[in-house]
Amino acid sequence: MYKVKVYVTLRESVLDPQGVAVKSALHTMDYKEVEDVRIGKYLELAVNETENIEARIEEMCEKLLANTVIEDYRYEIEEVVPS
Amino acid sequence: MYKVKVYVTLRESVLDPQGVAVKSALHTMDYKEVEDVRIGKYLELAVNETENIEARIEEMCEKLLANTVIEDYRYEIEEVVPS
Amino acid sequence: MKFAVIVFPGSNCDADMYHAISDALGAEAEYVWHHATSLQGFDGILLPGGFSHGDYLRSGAIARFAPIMKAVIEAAKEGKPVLGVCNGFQILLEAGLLPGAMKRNEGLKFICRPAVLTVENEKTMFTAGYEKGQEITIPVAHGEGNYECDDATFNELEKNGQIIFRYKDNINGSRHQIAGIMNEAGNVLGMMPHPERAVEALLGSDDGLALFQSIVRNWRETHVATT
Amino acid sequence: MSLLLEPTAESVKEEKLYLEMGLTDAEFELAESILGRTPNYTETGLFSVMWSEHCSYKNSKVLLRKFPTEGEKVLQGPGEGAGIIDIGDSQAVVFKIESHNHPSAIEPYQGAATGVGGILRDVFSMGARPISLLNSLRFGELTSPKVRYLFEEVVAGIAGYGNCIGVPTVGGEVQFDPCYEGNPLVNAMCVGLIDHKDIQKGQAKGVGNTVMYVGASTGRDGIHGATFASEELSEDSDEKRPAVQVGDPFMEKLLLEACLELIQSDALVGIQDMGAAGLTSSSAEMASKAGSGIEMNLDLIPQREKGMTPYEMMLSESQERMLIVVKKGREQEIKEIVDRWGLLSAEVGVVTDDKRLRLLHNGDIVADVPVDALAEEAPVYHKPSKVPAYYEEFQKQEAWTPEIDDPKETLIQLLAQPTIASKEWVYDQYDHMVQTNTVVTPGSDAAVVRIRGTRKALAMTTDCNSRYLYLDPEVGGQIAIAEAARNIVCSGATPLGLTDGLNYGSPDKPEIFWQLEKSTDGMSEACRILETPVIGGNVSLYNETNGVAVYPTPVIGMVGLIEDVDHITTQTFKEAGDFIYLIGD
Ligand SMILES: Nc1ncnc2c1ncn2[C@@H]1O[C@H](COP(=O)(O)OP(=O)(O)O)[C@@H](O)[C@H]1O
Repeated sequence: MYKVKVYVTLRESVLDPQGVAVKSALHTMDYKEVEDVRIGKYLELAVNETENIEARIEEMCEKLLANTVIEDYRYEIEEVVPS
Repeated sequence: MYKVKVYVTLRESVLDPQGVAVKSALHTMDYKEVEDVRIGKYLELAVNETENIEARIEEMCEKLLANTVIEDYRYEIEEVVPS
Repeated sequence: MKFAVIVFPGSNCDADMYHAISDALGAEAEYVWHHATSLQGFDGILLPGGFSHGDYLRSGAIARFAPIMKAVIEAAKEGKPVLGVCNGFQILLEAGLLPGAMKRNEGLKFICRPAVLTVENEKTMFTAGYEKGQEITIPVAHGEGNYECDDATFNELEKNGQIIFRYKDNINGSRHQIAGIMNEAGNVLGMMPHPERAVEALLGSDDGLALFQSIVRNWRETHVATT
Repeated sequence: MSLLLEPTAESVKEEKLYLEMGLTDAEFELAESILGRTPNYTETGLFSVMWSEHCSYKNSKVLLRKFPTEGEKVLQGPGEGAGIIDIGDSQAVVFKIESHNHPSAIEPYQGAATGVGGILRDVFSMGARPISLLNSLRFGELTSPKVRYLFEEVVAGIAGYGNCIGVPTVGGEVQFDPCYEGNPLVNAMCVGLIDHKDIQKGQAKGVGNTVMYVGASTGRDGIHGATFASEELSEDSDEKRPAVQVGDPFMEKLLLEACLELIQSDALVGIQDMGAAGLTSSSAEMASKAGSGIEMNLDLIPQREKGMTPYEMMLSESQERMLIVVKKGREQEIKEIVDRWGLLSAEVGVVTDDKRLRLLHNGDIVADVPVDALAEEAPVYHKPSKVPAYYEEFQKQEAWTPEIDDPKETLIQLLAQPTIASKEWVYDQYDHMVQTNTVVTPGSDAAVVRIRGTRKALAMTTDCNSRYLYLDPEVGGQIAIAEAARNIVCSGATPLGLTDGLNYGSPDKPEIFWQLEKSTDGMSEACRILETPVIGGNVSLYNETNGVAVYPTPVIGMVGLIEDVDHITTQTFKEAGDFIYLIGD
């Protein structure tokens, strides 16, 4: 069993309206120290034993989990040792 | 300058309709090894030098970034050394 | 009786609410900007639908920090009727005036259509004009109307008669088909369906009018009683 | 992130860099002779976007001239952001259709969403409050997963934008056909309501007046979008990906409310949306229409990213921005209104009398070009036209009459066709009721939106059967207009006029140009006979994938007036026992 964490973020030059709104809300709430906010997705996948897990996760990200036109992704694969 | 990463996820007891949909899409695409998908938010904050950064981030999460009725959060604070 | 229609940046059913009150109901309504800090002189508070702050992050999450919200909470404490519709309901949840939270619709899509609701509790200042179990048609238009709460909260809601409306068909995955709930004191109502869209037969239904009429009738009665 | 080093004027010319930007050799020479020198990189960029088909209509102008555009009630024909027709009581209806095909092919959600955002700005920059949205969509067959993805995302994008801003999406149409497989069509239409006294013009009048920038800041998104829209899609279109913009409907809602407040101020002189070709088209067109010039200091443009070059700023298609001209000395009043809505504003330039667009950056003049050359005097082509072989083949064939043995079975088969089947899956996702004026919701022939405070209502529809147009563009063009008019009339309304979205393949191919010619002939004739003037529209050419064009698809958006809400009729059978009549041939 693996636990896979996938982080999907907007590409650098892509506008992030959500991030802008959250930053301005934090400023109104007096957290003026916040310079910038970018909002992305965080996915946790529980994956069964499989061959080529890395390649398969990569494929899933490319095909479905991220929209590579505007998003970047990265992932971490952890093996879960059954206790 | 700090880089703060905030992860917001639905509580375990709460059904995640989006996660269910993504899992079933992955199955249709023949990634049958995927047992479970949970979808959350991933926020990156750039934060200026401030006192009690930890306490302040905690507050931001409690008040705004997560809805603690159905969501959990965790965060990592990294110091960014200007190069 | 004079209503305040609170306008947040991104509210878009504010005018609909205003017209429902002033044209269909024939009562007085005034817009109140989110920057205002007082609701003095208003007898009823309406939080309209829309996408306050774009619904970015979570619907209602940012709006609940608007300066006017302190006054809304004050008014709720004083026992004034407070009605939150759709985004207004989401704001009331985020502000903690009502229990629970909203998730995305089970089908993950925005849904806009007339929905059949059943009136679960007719003994409230909002629903006195309906009968128990009455089926009414009120449009819904939302992407995040999937009501969620834990068991303890649900049992409380049920026990106290705080569940006011249920969907006849579970259109969005809400727990126990909940479409609208009230606070324990009975003066704060949040509902996803839009009663202000159902006040003219020309537009398909006027089943929502009784809700507003109930508020006014209750206000008149209590007002006369206390003066 | 920034372009490393901008090429010099010499290398633009020597290395023919202008070709990549979409200018031909002859067009580049023309630009040279206009300037009397070789244009630099930024100036070449200005010419290339302004002379793209999307902005200049250089290939379609000769055809558009055929459309009847005048009528007793027409207050504004083609030329401004949107056309305007009088509906009495000092009110008027404003509408326009716009395509966003290529962006939607690359990023369907954002492409469709920003298409909606753009058409909304066209309407509210005229001073009108948008009261409804419609759309017209074309995809390949739903059996393809890629098509299903495009379809779902386009619909979600339209819903995402329209629902958030609170303008009801009340109608539209969807057609599925293999010819749209690689090149879907996404056309959005907006209808607005205006008081005559509020009608705005996108003009930079009054030498010395201040040019102001309002709305979202400028980023590197969508650079060269207008040129991109004027090229055909190919395998490597994916590499042009940075051209995709992201929409912010929340910002647009604030911009909408701010603009409708601004137009009430007599300090405002002119206003125009920064749409395709952003700052370039808005500044050049506003000056050209007013017979003036504009000098702009690009250092003052609100920028989202660091180190942007003049070229990038001028060609950026960041969304939710407006350029306005304000009476000198009255800037503060305008700024206060904009501030109240939480939006950015900046004084970025002045109106001049020399009919030039002059741009400053870091103290240097980085572009200096006659505005008319950019806006009015783009080259106009009359492309060769040729009857396609397929058409001659079809004409030789004998008419085919289908034989139906089992009418019930045939009917069921027909109804199962995605193009014919119920579109509830689509319009369920659109908020079609917000603003509480929608009397006839999607599902009937035309949508009907009442005008609050009057007995009147407006009927509106989008229509086009492109298969007819492919078989016979002239007759098909007539049919498209007639269908739209029938839908309007069936709702109880009198047609007022229409807007058209012309979606075709590459006009460089004589057979495609022929389709354009013939279909616009047919449309023009039908418009004349039905007395429905064309008050605006949009042209989207180069809708091809790997050399294969879509069917000729001139989408008709028509609006009609209902004098009394009691006259509204709907499509459904009302009661058992009622008689059913068939009218016509
Ligand atoms: N893309 C769309 N957006 C909104 N409404 C749509 C869309 N497509 C179809 N509709 C609505 O569905 C109904 C049926 O559409 P259609 O099948 O094209 O019928 P018709 O041939 O009568 O135009 C119409 O009311 C139309 O407005």
